[in-house]
Amino acid sequence: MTAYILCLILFSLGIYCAVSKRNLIKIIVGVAIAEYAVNLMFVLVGYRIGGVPPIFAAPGEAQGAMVDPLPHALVLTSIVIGLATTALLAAIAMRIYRKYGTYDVNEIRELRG
Amino acid sequence: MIALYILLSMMILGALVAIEVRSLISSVVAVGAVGLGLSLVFLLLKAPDVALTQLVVEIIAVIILIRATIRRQLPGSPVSARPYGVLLGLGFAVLLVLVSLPALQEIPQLGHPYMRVAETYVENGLRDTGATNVVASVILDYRAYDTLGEATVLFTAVMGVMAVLRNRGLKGGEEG
Amino acid sequence: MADRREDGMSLIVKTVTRLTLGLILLYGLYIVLHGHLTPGGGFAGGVIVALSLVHLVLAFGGRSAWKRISHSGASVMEATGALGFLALALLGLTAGFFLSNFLPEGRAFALFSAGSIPLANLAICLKVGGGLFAVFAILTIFTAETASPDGGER
Amino acid sequence: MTHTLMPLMIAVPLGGAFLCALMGKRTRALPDAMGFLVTLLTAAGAVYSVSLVKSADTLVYSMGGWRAPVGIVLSLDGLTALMLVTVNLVAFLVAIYARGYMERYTSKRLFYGLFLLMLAGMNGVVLTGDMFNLFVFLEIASVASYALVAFGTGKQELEAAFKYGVMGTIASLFILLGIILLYARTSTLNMADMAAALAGGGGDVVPLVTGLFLAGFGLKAALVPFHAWLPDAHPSAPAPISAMLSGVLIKSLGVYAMVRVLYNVLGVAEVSETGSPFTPLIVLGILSMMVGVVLALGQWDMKRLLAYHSISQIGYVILAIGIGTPLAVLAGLFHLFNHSIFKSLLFLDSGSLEQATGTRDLRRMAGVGRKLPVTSGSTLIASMSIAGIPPFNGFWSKLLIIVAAVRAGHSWSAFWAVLASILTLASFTKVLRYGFQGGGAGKRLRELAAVPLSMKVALVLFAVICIGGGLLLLPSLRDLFLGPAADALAGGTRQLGFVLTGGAS
Repeated sequence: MTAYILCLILFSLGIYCAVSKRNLIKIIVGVAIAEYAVNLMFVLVGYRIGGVPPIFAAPGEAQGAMVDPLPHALVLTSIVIGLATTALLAAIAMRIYRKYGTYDVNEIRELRG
Repeated sequence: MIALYILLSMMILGALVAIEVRSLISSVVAVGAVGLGLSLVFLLLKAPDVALTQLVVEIIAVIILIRATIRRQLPGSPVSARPYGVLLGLGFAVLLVLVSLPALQEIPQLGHPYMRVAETYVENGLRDTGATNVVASVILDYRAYDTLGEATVLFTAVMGVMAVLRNRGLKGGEEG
Repeated sequence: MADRREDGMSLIVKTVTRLTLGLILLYGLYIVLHGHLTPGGGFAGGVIVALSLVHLVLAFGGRSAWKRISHSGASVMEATGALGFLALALLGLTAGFFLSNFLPEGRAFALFSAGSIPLANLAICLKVGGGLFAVFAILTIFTAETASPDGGER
Repeated sequence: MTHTLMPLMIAVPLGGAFLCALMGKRTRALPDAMGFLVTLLTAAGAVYSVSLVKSADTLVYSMGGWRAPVGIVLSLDGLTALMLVTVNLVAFLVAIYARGYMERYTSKRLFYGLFLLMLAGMNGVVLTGDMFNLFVFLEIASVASYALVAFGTGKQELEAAFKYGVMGTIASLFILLGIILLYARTSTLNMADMAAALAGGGGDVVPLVTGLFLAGFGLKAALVPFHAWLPDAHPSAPAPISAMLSGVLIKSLGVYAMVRVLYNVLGVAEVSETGSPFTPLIVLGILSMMVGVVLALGQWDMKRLLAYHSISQIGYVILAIGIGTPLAVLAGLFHLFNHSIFKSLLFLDSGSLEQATGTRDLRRMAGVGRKLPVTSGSTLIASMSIAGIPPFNGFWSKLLIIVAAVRAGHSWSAFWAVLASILTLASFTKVLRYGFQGGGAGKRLRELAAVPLSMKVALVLFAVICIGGGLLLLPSLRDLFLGPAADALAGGTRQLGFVLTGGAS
C-alpha cells in the first residue's frame, strides 16, 4: 500500500512541476517524472512476493512462481511512448528558443506581441 | 521490500531536486538520476526486460534534453513559479492521494497480483509461441498489435521532429 | 587541419571510441537477436544500436562525422524497418489473422525458434535504431546551424 | 462474424504513411497521390462497414488469432460504424482540399505522412476493443496532431503546439493511470471482459477511475475546465489540420472514447426510457456550451472564433448524451456527425479566405463576397447550419436535442441550449456581415489570389452534405446509420458481450 502512495506522490510531483514551472525544459522534466511514476505504478501492480522473472528456466532447473508478465509488456510500450513525447516536446522547445531567445514562458508571452 | 521503499524515497528526493534546482543542466541530470533509480526498482521488482529498456531509453532521453540545454546562454530558471500553478499543483497532489486511498485499499495488495488473464500467458506461452521469454511472446505474438501501434508512435514522433525542425516552414518564409 | 582537430572531443576520447564502438554495436545486436530467449528485444537492442551511432557522432563532432552517416540514411533505415514490421503483420493474414505468427515455433531455447518473433525483433531494431539516430542527427544539424564557431548565437 | 476490412482500416493508412516517408523525397507527386488514394480507400471501407453492421449487427476481429481476453480484438458495432464514416469522410474531403492549400508549405511528404498517421490513430481508437490499445492509438493520433499544429514553424504555432503537447500528454497519463487501476481491479484489459468483471459493482475503484477518465478524455475533447489549449492550437494550425482537429480529432479521441468507456465498460451511465441522466456529463456539457459561445462573441480573428464555437458545439453533444434517453443519445450522435461536417467546412473556408486576402481578421476582410463566390457561398451555408437555421443539418440536430431535453424533463438544459443557439446565431451574423457584405471599414483589397480548383471541390462537397444532412433523419436512413449507433450505447455493459462469445474459431 505505501509503495502505491509513494508512487502517487511522485506522480503528483511531476504534474506539479509541469503545471507550475515557467521554464520550458522544466515543464518537460516534470512530464518525464510523471511518466516515470505511471510506469512504476504499472509494474508495482504486477509484482509477486518471492516471484521469479518471467523467463522460462532451462528444462533442468526449478521453475518458481512467475511475476505477472502482462504489465512488463505494457510498460515497455509506455516507456517508448514517453520517449517519443519527450523528444517531440524537446524539439519544439528548441525551435521556440531559436525564435524567442528564451525558455521562459512569461517572456515568450510578452514577446508574442 | 525495504530496499524498494528506500529507492522510492530516493527517487522522490531526486524528483524534488530536479524540480527546485535553479540551473537547467543539473535539473536534467537529476531527472537522469531518477530514471536510473527507476531502472533499479524495476530490477528489484523482477522485471529485467523493463529495467534494460528503461535504462537505455533514459540515456537517450537525457542526451536529447542536454542537447536542448547546452551551448545556450541560459539564465537560471527564475525561482518564483507562477503562483496560480503552485496552488494548482499542490492542491492536485493532496486531492489525488486522498481520493485514491479507498481505491488503493481495494486493488490487490503489493505482491499478490490476480493474474487471471496473465495465467494463460505463463502456462501455454512456450507451447503457443515457442519463445522462452514470456514478455517477448506477449509483446510480439499475443499482443503484437500493441507493439505495431507503439512502433508507429515512435515513427510519428521522428516525423514530427523532422517537421518541426526543418529549416523553412513556408515557401519563401524566413529561415530558422 | 586545425578545424578537424578542434571539432569533436579530445584525441583520447576518439581512440577509445574507435575501440568501444564495435563492442556496443555487437552488444546491441546480441540483445536484439536473443530477444525471445533472454531479457531485451527489438526496442532495447534498437536503442543500443542508436546509442553506438550517437556515441560516434559525439566523439568525432557533428560536422566531420557527417559525411559518413547522414540523417536521410537513418530515416530510410527507419522507414524500411517500419514497412518490414507491417509486411510481417500482413503476411500473418496468410496464416489466418492479421499479425498472426505464421512461422513454425521450432525447438525451445534454440536461437532460430519462436516463429516470426525474431524477424519482428529485427524489424523493430532497424526502426528504433534508425529513428532515434535520425532524431539525434537532426538535433545536431539544428544546433550546429545556430551555434556559430565562436559559440555565440547567430 | 469477422471481416478482414477491420484491420485494413488501420493497416492501409499506416502503409501509406510509411511509403510516403520512404519514397516521398524522390517522387514529387507521391505524397498527394498517396493522401488522396488512401483516404479514398478508407472512406469506401467506412461506408462498406455501415452495410456490414446492418447485415451482421456486430463484428469482431481477433488480432493474431487469439480469442478475446488473451489477445487484442477489434469490435465493429453501430457506434463504431458511425464514427468511422465521420472520420474517414471528413479526412477524404480535407485531403482533397489540402492538395491545393499545402502548396504554400514546404515538404508535403511530412505533411501527408503525419496526416495519414493521425488518420490511422483515429481509426485505431474507434475500432479497438481493448483498453490499453485504446491508449496506444490515442497516443499516435495525439503525437501526430502535436507535430501538425506546429507544421508552419511560426512563433504562434510553436508555442501553441508546445502548450497542446504538454496538456495532451498529461491527459494521456491520467487515462493510463485509470487503465492501470482497472487492470489491478479486474486483471484483464479487454473491454467486454472488464465490463463483465465490473458488473458486480466496482466498489471504490470505479468512482476514482471515472473521475480520471472524465479529466483525461475531457481534456482531449476540450470540455470547459480543460479547454485552455484549443483556442491557441486550432487557429495556428494549417487550415486542413484545424478542420481535422475540430472536425474529428476531438470527437473520436475525446467524445467517442469517453462515451464508450462510461456507457459500455464502466457502466456508470446507462440509457433508459425513464431517462437516468449522468450529471457530470450534463454539467460539463452546459458549461462548455455557454462558456464557449460567450467567449466566441468577442473574437475578431475568424479561426479563433471558430475554435471557441467548437467548444460550445461539443457541449451540445455531451449534454445530449448525458441526458440519457434513447432520443437524446440519437440527437447527440446526429449533432456530432453534423458538427464535424459544418465545422470542417467553416475552417476550410477560413483557410481559403486567409489565402486569398492574407488576413484572418474579420474587420480587414471586408467586401470579399462578390469576388470569391464559392468560398462565400459555402461559408453562408455552413454559418446557417451551425446557427441552426432550417433546412440545414445543424437545425435538425439542435431541434432534436432541445425536444429530447424537454421530453426528458430537463427544461433547464433545454433553456441553456436555446440560449446558446441564439448567441451562436448572433456571432455568425457578425461573421457574415463583416466578412462578406463589406460592413466593416476595410480598405480596397489588392487583387485577390484565385482559390485553387481542388479547394473549391472540397468546399462544394462539404456544402452539399450540409444541405442534405437533414435527410439522415428519414426512417429508412435513420435505421441504417444513426439507429444502430444509439442502440450501441443503449446496450450498456452487455453491448460488447459478443466479443467474448463471437471471435476467431
